[in-house]
Order: sequence, then structure tokens, then C-alpha cells
Amino acid sequence: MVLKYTPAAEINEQSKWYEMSPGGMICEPGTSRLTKTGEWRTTTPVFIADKCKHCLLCVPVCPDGAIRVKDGKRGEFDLEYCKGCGICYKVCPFDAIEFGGDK
Amino acid sequence: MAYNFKEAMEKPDRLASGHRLCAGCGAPIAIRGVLRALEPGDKAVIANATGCVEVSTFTYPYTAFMDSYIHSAFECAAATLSGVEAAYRSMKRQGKIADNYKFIAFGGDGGTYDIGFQSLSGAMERGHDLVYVCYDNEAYMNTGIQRASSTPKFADVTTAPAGKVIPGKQQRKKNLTEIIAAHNVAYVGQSTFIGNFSDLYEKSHKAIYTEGPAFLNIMAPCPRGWRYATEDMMKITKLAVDTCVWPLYEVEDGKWKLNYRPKKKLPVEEFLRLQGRFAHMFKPGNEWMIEETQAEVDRNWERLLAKCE
Amino acid sequence: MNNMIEIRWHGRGGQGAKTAALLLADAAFVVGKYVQGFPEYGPERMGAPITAYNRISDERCSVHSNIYYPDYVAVVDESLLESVDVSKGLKEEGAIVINSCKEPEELRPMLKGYKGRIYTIDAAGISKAILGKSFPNTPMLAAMVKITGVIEEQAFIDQMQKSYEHKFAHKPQVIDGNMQVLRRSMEEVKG
Amino acid sequence: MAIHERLSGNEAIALCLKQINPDVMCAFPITPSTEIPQYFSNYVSDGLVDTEFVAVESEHSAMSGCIGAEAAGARCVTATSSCGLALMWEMLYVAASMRLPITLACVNRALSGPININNDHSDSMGARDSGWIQIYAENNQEAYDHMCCAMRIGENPEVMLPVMICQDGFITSHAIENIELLEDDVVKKYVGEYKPEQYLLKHENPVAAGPYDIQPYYMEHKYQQAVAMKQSYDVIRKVFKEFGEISGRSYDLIEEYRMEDAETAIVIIGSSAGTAKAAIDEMRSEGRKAGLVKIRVFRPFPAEDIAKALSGCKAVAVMDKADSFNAQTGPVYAETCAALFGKENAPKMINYIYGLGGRDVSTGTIKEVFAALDEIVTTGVTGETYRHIGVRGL
Repeated sequence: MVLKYTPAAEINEQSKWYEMSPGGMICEPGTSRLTKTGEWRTTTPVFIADKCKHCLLCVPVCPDGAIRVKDGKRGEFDLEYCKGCGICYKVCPFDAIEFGGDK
Repeated sequence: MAYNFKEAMEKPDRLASGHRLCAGCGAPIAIRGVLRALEPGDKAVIANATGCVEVSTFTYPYTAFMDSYIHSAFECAAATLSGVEAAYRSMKRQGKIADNYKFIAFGGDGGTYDIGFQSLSGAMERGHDLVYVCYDNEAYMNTGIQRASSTPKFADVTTAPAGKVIPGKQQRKKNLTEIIAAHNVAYVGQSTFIGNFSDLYEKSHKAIYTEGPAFLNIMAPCPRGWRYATEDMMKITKLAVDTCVWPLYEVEDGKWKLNYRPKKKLPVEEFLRLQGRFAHMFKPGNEWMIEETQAEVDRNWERLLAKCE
Repeated sequence: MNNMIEIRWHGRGGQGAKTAALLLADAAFVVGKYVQGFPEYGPERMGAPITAYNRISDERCSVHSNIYYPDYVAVVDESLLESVDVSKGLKEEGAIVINSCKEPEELRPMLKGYKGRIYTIDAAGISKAILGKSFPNTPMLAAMVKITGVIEEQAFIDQMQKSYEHKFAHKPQVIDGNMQVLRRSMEEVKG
Repeated sequence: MAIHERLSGNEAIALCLKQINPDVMCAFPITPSTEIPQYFSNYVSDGLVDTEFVAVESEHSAMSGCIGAEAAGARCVTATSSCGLALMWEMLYVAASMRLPITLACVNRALSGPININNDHSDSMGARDSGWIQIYAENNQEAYDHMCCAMRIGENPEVMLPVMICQDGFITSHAIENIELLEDDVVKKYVGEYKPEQYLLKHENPVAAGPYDIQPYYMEHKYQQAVAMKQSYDVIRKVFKEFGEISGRSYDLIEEYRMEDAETAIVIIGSSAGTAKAAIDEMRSEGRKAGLVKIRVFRPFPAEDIAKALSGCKAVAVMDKADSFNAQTGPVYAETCAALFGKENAPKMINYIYGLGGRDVSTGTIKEVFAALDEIVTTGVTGETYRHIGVRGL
């Protein structure tokens, strides 16, 4: 028999040996998005849109890519993935991110 | 290539969300920072040494990379990527493939300074057209914060703990950036996270688009290993640069260039004080450790300035 | 195995004993024989005693061991007679060919009671006279062909001519010299 | 039209690789395999192949480079021996688990220590559980022929495993012998193009290779490897058969020599099988019913074939050119015993550790072994099964 390169979404901890891709190869990009790491978060950042000047300094510091930019403006936090590290709120010059207690 | 911050921030992530690195980890920030410098039309193959990034970004069946990716083992990311690059050259020459690829390896300091050192040196010497990126967090974090040759003197790590007799690691940090520069490769840069990331972006762009082997050494703090509050990362990297503990410089075509000179060089203790791994240095009677560290930083800084003139 | 001839070569690293064994295998191959040519390998460097072997027959030989009871022995360096038991296991009906300007019987006392035929050839002298340098392996090769009869002489000469024409295509002036060395060696080997 | 030549085993391998024209070769010199990359780099320098030759700084990097290249979609080869193979150890397992059909020309040499450059099988025998297919040659001809078959076996979608083509260091690698070669275009056509379904440089989609496999997945992936090795039996047989059709030389997993009515036999691997055949011919001429089973393919282990071949024998000696230091057996004996376990009328079996570090194996050595087997047949007493031959003082 020849093994198939099964898509990641169809592989889970109940998959049979012949349902898994050979050599553990995954043949599609960014399947990690299927893992919602936002569940790990204990403190949640809050985006205060009114205060945001869209300087975007919070974007490159996010380890989890949870701040996305469209048309030059950042959007809401993607809480499906944000792990709540707080780096973003520390770099915001405009107090547009609240995180836990005081700064 | 001028850096347009806003445009760069709008580029699609080439390291997807959903990876399993710790909250506040410096490594994905470094990786995303490097990959952002890839031109949109270019494909890439990423190689990765075993380490935190590997076990967290490609936990079967979940890859966080948007590009092709290969991990083989701890000590041979550079050799593995050499093979990929050789395959590319061969297949391209034979007309078997048409796309343009760039080749980027990521390794932690363990997989780069230590166990992967020979493999890296070999790949640099052979002249492959690839970039090796070290995300340096100054200890073997994947196995639980053990001493590395990249660990700075006096740091309290699990295999060189600060004890009653021996105050942490007793040897100085290896200067890998200079060692790779001594390979006379096309481009070497040392960077970390500062301001709007222009330093990292520009160095990454040069490293990727300079033909031949290139090396980037990026300080990427580990909040667990360094013992600081996760939110303080950018403060720490800024202090590393402003105290001259981690100077930003590059070596291009044999020419050394300092990319950032602090307006006021800060005392090293400001960098040390925020981190639990150096806490014992601040106990009464241990002032000499801070003095010795300051003297070492000063000496290295002067040497670097002399090279950059 | 029928018609199989086993030869052992003794020389010193760098003198060409291994090359001579390989050349003999080559020549025998070209005239249609099944051949083996192999050195006994170790870490020997220039000047150290070395051994090489040939098996030549009309059928493929499957044995892959050293040769303990050779039909013939070739000694490329006379000084080896003092340190190496060159006639060890040599069959009485066989022969030993030694690179020496001495008479064969002068050397018998050094051969530890060996009773068979002894031949000498002044390989160094012939080589120096014609080529101006000592390449003992070419005269030794010719002498071994002559004494063993493993290859018909004219066929050997023809094959070597072709081989030299190929090998020395970039310096044809040395072909004649080497051919002369071969012919003269076949004439002058004495026993 | 066969081409008649005289080549050493190393020359034969290098020439075969030239005919195959792989995309990448990553190699590091080590005696006695050094000549292979050396000859091959001449082909590269003279523009006779399309291969990218990567002169790495160690064997570990050679195998790592092969892994990268093969995963990228290239056909990649390497050559090594002894400590070089040992330095690759970790990566051998990685190559097999990533299901990359890399081809390795292994020129068998003793492992250190003490350091020794001559032949035995301790290097590749140590790698027997790494997940590689292993094929052993008796002489230069077989080394060449096996190399012609390696990629068709390894690259078969039912297999996708790396292949080690082994020959005995110096004994065949450096010995000039007659050989029949195939024409370049015949080899090229027979070997074909490497066309993996998924690879790093694939235009249509990116590929991630070499994951961290957590507990719920690791064992399933290892089972896939086990299945692939099982499936390789038939693939190897088929490839050998097809090779016979183009070359006139047909092979099987094992070779039986004068086994039809053999009462005593040896099981052996590599060049000493040839020496043993000559010894058996002599014994046969004296009326002794001696035979030989040569293991050509050691991985996958041809257990059924061996059991069948030995089924009529009264006593069998299994020859191991490597020791396992388990105080019991060498590796080939252990597996041969396992193959015969529970079989009716299984022969009495002994094990000989022989030929270590280039200890010469003559027809006399083989006859000694058969003498021991005759004694077992006569007395009915097997005695010590773990034996060494060729050691002074025994």
C-alpha cells in the first residue's frame, strides 16, 4: 500500500496509522492555526480603539501574531491566539492597550 | 532597501499564529522579524535546529510556517539547509524547477554556538547562498535553562547555578558573531528588538539578499530563563543595546559598521537588575561581579569601536 | 581452479609495486583473462614494505583472500630480501623475480632455503639507461610476463603500446622509451 | 551490449553513480570509501554529471545534507565507511523516519577502537536497526549491480526508505577484477527519474518535514516504517528481476550455493562468500555435501528464504563479521536463529565471529568451519555456539 499525505485538519489523536502522512510530512502552510493558543491566556489585553493612533509599534512585538494590520490600521486582538504576555501594552505610547492592573 | 514600517507591518505573517511557544517568547518575534524581509514573490525554505522553536512550531500535524520547512536534528540545521540549497542549485540548473527560493535556518544558541557550531562553520565556509539566524537567549532553554557557551558570566543557570561557593557560570560568553565574521562570509549582522524593528528588518533584508552565506545573531530574550516579567521584553532588549552589552553592528564585505551608538551609555547593572538570573550579583559583597561585568562590557565595546572605525 | 596463476609482489611504498600488480592485471584482462589485482592495505607510507597480489585465470575467481602459496613472487626492491621472507609459501615449481644487478644464484642464500627458480633483472639499471630515471615497475612487469608466461609476449607488447599511447597522449615522446624498457627487460631477465 | 571492463569496487560504484547522474552528492573522505567521492568529483569537475557536489566538513553533515537535499526533491547520494557511518548514526535514523530514499555506498570497515582501516561489518551491522535497507555485495560486479537497483527500490512509493549498498573495504573496494557494465543510457533508463509526491521545492504547495511527534502519533509513524520495510521484500525481488532482464544477472534476497543436497552449510555475507564457494567446490570434489547461503539483502531480513534454504541441513554455521558483545551471538546468527525458531527439523546451529579488522579469511578458514560442522553431525553434540575463528590462542 502507498500512504497518503492527509491534510492536517483530518489528522487527530484517533487517526489510524494508515490515515497519517508518511514521515510526518505536512503539505500545506500554517496548520498551527488549528491550535487555538488563546486558551493558555490568563490575562487579556484590551484594545482601546479611541486612544489608538495606529502607530503599529505593538505589531512586531507580538510573539503570537495576534495583532493584524489592514489598510494601515491595526484591528482588535485575535484572542483565539493571544497568550496574554503583555509586551504590546508596554510599548504602546498612547495607553491604547489595557492589561491587567496599572502600567 | 528603505524600510517602510507601515508597509512591513501589513505583510502577511510567514510564521502563523497557533505555535506553542511560551507567552512572551522572544524567538517568534525574531523569526517573524526576519521573514518579514522576504520579498512577497520569493519563496523560502526554512531549516530549524531542534529546540524550543522546533518543538513548538511543528508539533505534528501543525506547522506554523507558511513556507516549506525542514527539521532534522539539533546540531545540523546549517548542514541540512546546505543540502536543500545544493538541491535547489542542481535542480534549477537542470531546469527541474522554476521558482525562486531563499534559504533561512533558525537555531537557538545551543544549536548554533555549541552543538551546531561545526555544521554552521562548514556551511559558512562552503559558501552556500543561505542565511543562518541564531535566536540567542543565552542558555539551553528547551531542556530547562542549562549553561551554554552563549551564557554570560555569573548568570544563574541550572547546570551552573549560583551556589554558596560558585556564583553562577564562571566563563565569559563566546563571541559568535565575530567568529562567523572571521569566516569572511558575505554578511554578518548582530541585532535585537528596538523601536520599530528597522535594524532587524534591514539586516535581515541584507542577509537574505546578499549572495552567499550570511549570519544573523539576534538577542531574543526568554522570560522564563532570564526571569523577568514577560511584558518587559522590549525594555530589556533596549537596555542590552544602551548598556552596550549587545551592540548592534554588521560586517559587510569585511567592513565593520556600528549601527547604533547609545546617546548615553548606561551602566550594565541596569540591564542586569531586571533579570532574576543575575539577582545574586546584587547581594551585598558581590559588587565585584557587577564591576567585573562592567569592565568586560567596556573592553568589548572599545574593541568593537576600534574595528568599526 | 584450472590454469590459475597466483602472484605476490613485494615492494616499498611509492616504488610502484601496487601499480605493477594493477598493470599486470590490466594487461591480462585485455588479452581476455579473468584477473584480480589488489594490494594488502595498511597505513604504510613511502618506503615501508608493501605487498600486492594477482590472480590470473581463464575463469572468474571467487576467492577473496590473500595469497599464501604463490606460483610466482616479484621483488621490486632487493633490499627487502634482508627484512621480508619473500619466498614464504612460494611453490617449488614456481619462480621468484628480483630487481637486482646480481646473478640469481648470488641471492639464493638470502631466500631461506628456497629451492626453486630465481631470476634477476636490473630493473633500475635498464630504466635509468633508457628513461634516465629509476621506474622499476615497468621492467619488473615485463620480466614477470616473460617468466610467468601468463600473457603471450607479443600480445603483451601490443597491448602495452596501446596503453601507453592512451596514457601518454599528451607526451608521446615517452612512449618509445617505455616500449624499449619493456622489450629490453624481457630480453635481459636472467635465471 | 555488455561492456567488459576491469575495475575496483570503488571505481565500479563511482562509475555507476556517474551513469545515474544524481542531483546532489554530499560526502566526506574516509578510508576505504574515499575513492568514491574522489572519482566522482572528477566527473563533476569535468562537467560529465549534473550533480552538485557538496564537500561537507564531516559525515554527520554529509548525512544531514543528504536529508536536506532529498527532502528538497533531489536524488542524493553519499559514501562512507566505519567511523564515518558511526558519526552519521543519529541522522541515519532521521533519514529513514523522514522516508527519504537516500542512497549510501558503504565500504565496510571495522569500527574503532582500536582504530583499524580494514574490513569487517561492524559499521553497517551497528546501523542495522536504523531503518535502512541494506544490500551486501560479494564482489565489484555485485556492488555495481546493486547500486543500479538501489534507487528503484528506495524510491518506490510503497517503500520510501534509504538504501545502503555495502561492499567489503579493500577486499573488493580496492581490488581490480573483471566486471560487466551496462551502457550509460541503459542504466539511466532503468533507474529513471526521481519523482517524489511531496518535496520542499514543490511549486504547488509548501511542505513541512521532520515534525516533533508527540505520543499519540510517534508509534503510528514508526509502524508505517515497519510496514514499508515489509513491503520492500516484494519490491526488491521485482527490481532484481527487472535488472536481470536488462543485464542477464538475476539476484534474489539470498543466494544459495550447492544447497540442493547440502548436509552442512554456512550462512555468510560479503566477499568471504566467494572464498567459501571455492572451499565448498573443493570439499564437494571430495564427496562432502557442503553448501552455502549468502545473505545479499540483510534489511529487510530474508527470514523465510533462509529458513527454507537451510531446512534440509543437519548442521549450519552462521558467520558474523561483527560481534554483538552480548556474550552470546553475532547479529546474523541471532536473526538466523530467530528465522528458524519453531521450524521442524531445524539444523543444529553454531556461530562464528570471523574476519574482524581485516583478519584474512582463506579457503582454509572456511574448511575449518566445515570440519567443526562435520564433527557436530558425527557426534550429535553442538557444544559452544558462540565461537571465534582466526584468533590466536584458541
